[in-house]
Amino acid sequence: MSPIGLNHFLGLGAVLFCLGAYGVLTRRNAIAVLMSLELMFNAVNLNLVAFARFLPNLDGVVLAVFVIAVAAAEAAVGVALVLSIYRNFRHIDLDQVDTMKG
Amino acid sequence: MIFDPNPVAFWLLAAMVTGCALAVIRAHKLYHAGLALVGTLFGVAGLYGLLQVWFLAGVQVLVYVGAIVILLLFAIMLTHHMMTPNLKTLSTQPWTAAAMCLMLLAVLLGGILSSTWQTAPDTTVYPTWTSQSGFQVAEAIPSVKALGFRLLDPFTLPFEMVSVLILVAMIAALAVARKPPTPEDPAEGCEEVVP
Amino acid sequence: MMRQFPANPDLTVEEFELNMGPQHPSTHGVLRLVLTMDGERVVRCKPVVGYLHRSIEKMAENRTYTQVIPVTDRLDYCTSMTSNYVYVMAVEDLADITAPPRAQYIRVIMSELNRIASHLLWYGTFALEVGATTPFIYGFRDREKVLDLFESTCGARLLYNYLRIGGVSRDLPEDFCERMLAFLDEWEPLIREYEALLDENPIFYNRTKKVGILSPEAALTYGVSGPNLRASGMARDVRREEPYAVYPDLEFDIPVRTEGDVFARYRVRMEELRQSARILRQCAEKLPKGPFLEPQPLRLVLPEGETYVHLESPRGDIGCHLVSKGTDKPYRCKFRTPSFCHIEVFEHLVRDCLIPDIMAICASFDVVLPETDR
Amino acid sequence: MEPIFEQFVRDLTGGFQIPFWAPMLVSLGLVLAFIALNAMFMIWLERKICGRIQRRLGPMLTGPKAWARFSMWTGGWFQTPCDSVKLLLKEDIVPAQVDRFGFMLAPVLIFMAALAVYVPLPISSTAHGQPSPIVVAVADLDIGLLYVVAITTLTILAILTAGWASNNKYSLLGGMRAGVQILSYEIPMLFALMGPMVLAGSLSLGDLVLVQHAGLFGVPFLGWFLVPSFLGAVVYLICAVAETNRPPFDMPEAEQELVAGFSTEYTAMRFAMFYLAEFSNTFVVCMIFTAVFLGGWTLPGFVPPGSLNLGFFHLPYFDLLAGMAIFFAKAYAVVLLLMWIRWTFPRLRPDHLMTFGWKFLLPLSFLNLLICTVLAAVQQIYFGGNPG
Amino acid sequence: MSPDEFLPTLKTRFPEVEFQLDPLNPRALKMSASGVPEVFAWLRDAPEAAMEFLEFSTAVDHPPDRLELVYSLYSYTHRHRLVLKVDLPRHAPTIPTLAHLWQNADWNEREIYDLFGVFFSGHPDLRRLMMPEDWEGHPLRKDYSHPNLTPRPD
Repeated sequence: MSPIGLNHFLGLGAVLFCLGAYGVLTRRNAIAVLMSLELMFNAVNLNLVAFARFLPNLDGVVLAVFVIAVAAAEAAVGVALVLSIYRNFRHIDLDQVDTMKG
Repeated sequence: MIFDPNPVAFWLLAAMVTGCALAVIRAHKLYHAGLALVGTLFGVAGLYGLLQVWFLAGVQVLVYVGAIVILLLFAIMLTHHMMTPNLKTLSTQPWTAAAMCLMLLAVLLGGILSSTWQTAPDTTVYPTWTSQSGFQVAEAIPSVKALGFRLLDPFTLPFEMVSVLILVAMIAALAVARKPPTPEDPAEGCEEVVP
Repeated sequence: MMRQFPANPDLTVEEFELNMGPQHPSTHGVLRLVLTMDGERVVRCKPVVGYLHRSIEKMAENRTYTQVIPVTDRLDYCTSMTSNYVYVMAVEDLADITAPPRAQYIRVIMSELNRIASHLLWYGTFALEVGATTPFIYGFRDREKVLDLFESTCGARLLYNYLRIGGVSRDLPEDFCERMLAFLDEWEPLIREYEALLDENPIFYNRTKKVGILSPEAALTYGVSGPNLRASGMARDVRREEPYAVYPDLEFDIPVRTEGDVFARYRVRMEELRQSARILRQCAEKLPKGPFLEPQPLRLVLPEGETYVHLESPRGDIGCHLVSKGTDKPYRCKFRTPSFCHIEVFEHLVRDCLIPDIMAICASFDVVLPETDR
Repeated sequence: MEPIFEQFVRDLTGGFQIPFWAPMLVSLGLVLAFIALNAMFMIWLERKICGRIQRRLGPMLTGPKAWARFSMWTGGWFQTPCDSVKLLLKEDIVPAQVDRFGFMLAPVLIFMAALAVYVPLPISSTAHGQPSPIVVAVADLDIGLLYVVAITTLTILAILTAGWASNNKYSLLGGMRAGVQILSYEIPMLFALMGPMVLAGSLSLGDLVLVQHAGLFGVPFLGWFLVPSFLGAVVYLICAVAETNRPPFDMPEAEQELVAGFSTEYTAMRFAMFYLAEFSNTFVVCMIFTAVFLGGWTLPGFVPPGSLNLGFFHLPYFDLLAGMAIFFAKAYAVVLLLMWIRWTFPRLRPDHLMTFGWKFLLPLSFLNLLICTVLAAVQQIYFGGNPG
Repeated sequence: MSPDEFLPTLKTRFPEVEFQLDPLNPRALKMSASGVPEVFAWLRDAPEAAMEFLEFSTAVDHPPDRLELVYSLYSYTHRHRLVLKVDLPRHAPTIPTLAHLWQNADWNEREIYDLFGVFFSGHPDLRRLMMPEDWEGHPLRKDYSHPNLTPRPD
């Protein structure tokens, strides 16, 4: 098998990112959308780490740590929003959450 | 080189990542999507491991699997009646979305393939096994210590900002998810029985 | 494949229904609680009983007065002696029979020993409900010794069928008092040990203090009696209110706590153990010689009339309403059982509690299901 | 593992070059065997200790009768093997309306987590034929402690999945209780472990032990992190009990409340996996406590010789064996402590548990981290470098 | 206070209700059904009665036409007991509930409804208590028969 280079990682990242984007676009359930978002975060992180290792520069890893921290914050607020939506609408179907009233 | 396990590992992990990611976006039961997400995250953690960034792999598992996914699973449990089958989670325009995503993928892959990178030699990235010297660790493993110094030296401000961000997110999550106070206060202890 | 259950329209977003029992490790037999939960918090609780209904009252109408005694054993298997006693007392009241003094003392000894056995059983299971395993073994170990005493007296360890109309079925064994006193000497210091396991433990303290508070007013309107009533600050005890048998000759205190919470109910029972030991020692001292049974005809015919007698069982105020039409069988035999009233209280007490509190509260009332369902 | 293993094989066979995958397979087999045997022994011990505390004998009948006559500690040796055989031979029931995928995945996940967590645990060291001491572990990872904590999260996932997939309200409640409990106690636990991390300046468990052996401020008796990081040790121990769902923190499977919590619907082999994982995890936290706070396989001021020569008998690898003996003695001392706690305490209430964790343990672990940081700074300034 | 002491008080207070002493039970008073629940409310609240404790309530079946309800009240304050007995027609026994006076009456009345078929008007939750919900008949009635119920041989 041929050795694995930077492009392999970047390609995998691209695929993962597009899968995530597809999920965000097609899923109607709020939690499923959040999950797809996490996929996109991971794709980005994968690229960052691959760059950090192949173009020897540790900053990519540091950035990835920051991304994970931000993802955690995003997930917390996202889940809180989902719960709040569920409490008010009794479902979490994003297509039907179209009023501006809480 | 007698046998190089690195490509095998990469392709296996890549298959795991994409397969699980597909399951995440197509699964009918949300909980299964959550479990598939765990698979993806472990796959990505494995890739970090392959790149010898073990610290990040650990953080990935700790934060993503241990906190974020658990949080999402909790949300699933709280918002769905147990075992609701055949969740309607797909929107009405999957083909448009698929076309858009494929186009995006084409653009990205095109960009990746057309670029040339000044990459370091593979021996600095992966561990190797050779017939002459057996197991060789990667030449430049980013140590936890180096990463720590990096966080504290040029990235001090972002580091602190992230901690503020997390604090704000925590408070915001609490404020949003809290139950609105009900008009009648829950009774404390014994309430008087009026016969 | 999978059935979708229609959602209960009465429930709000967060609520769901949980069926606790009739098969559940901690509902002591077959109590069923239909709980409406909001997460771990109980919104509503509906106790459902009747899974152990054996129609004891109907059976009693079909038997002669003597034949009913073994049936009363099955009223409350933890304290068969007192169930025997209350029925025998009702018959004696109606037939105007007085048991000889020795029988009276033996009956009191048996009731108090049975109170100890029952409270020890309660101590073990109650501790188990709050998650402590060791007290369970302690309680059961010492209960065995009481059961040994019963076995030497009447041959049975659980369902004694010992009391008879006009006395008891057989005299105490020769060395009974010595063995009983030896047991008391050995066992009384152990009460301290039971308390040490739970009282001084902050976890236990947190779980029982201010949990399941029953106010005296609520206790009365629900017909709560016995240690549970005394834990709510009312020093009511049938042995004091309407003394029966030889209780007027005996010295004992009525332990009372004012808090009315789970901890108070626990403390009252622990104190009652000591008081029972005190009563037993006095009985051993005063036990008169003489006949133990005033023999009655096998087919006893009671004059027409009706009566209600009650006494203090370990669980509370147990009573028997007996109606006779001048035949050899009871016309109606109604048992007023304490657990029947205590279970009804759950509905009121368990509201707004957490699941673990349900266990602590239910266990603290010491309900016995056969007594409830009869 | 690899260097010692290679060394060992070379010693035995006279220079045989082992393939690269051999150490992994061997360590996998060793860890599996260890988990099974150790859990069996621990279950037997638990029942004996429980019996002792409750003034009874515990299992006495299965096993050689002659031994049982001698004392309570020699009876009932075959009890747990018999129990395991029973569990394995029982009918494996998958209830009709469960989610099959999740139901089958959960025990595998929890067992995988229990297995994987052994990787960085160091049990001894040896200098046999090596220039400097080599730590005996499956792999003394650079991120040992982080790895251990990260793997623990798989346990939450498994329990949550078991609770959800069982399609039973008691299971679901048990699973959610477990999730909340482990998640909340992971935070003070991590902070409690950070004290020793700061003191040692490393995440590797092997390094932590070596640093403790060297001592703090040059005083070997101060070396065990139990001393400078006492608060951390207490917090860690409490959190560890909570993480392994042992009484008094066994709310997720509280029999009197939730029947058996997340494992209500499980039988036979799958139940055995939960059970085995629970005991394995208990021992793992004791091992971590030993390595992080009790100086691992070392004793202050004691360095075992590399080999023991008794004249008639030459024992190579003596330092390795002595280290292991010391390590397991310490770990079992902690196990006994946990058992003592288990059989004397009532169970906490979930809300008390949360309050205790967030309002008491977490500030305490912060304080511990502060103390350790100050001590580490003093060490750095006045004694130069990290201890060790 | 004993029943014969209660009798004049009750008679003057509730002239429209019939009271009489029970020859069979010295602690009991017989009264007509029209006095439920007012008499009970008075007995509970009046300071001289203060019957805060409903010990039990039950029924006795007297075929062919009479069904007797028995209420046993006790006062911890005065340490006296009063048993009140109410006769009902056996074919259609209906009586107002006491569940609003004593919580205890709730289940007692459900049990009587279950086993004797007495209908308590105004009861909050009148369901069978002991027997299964779909049970037919009222087992404690004297003429109740069931295939599994055989008379005990003498």
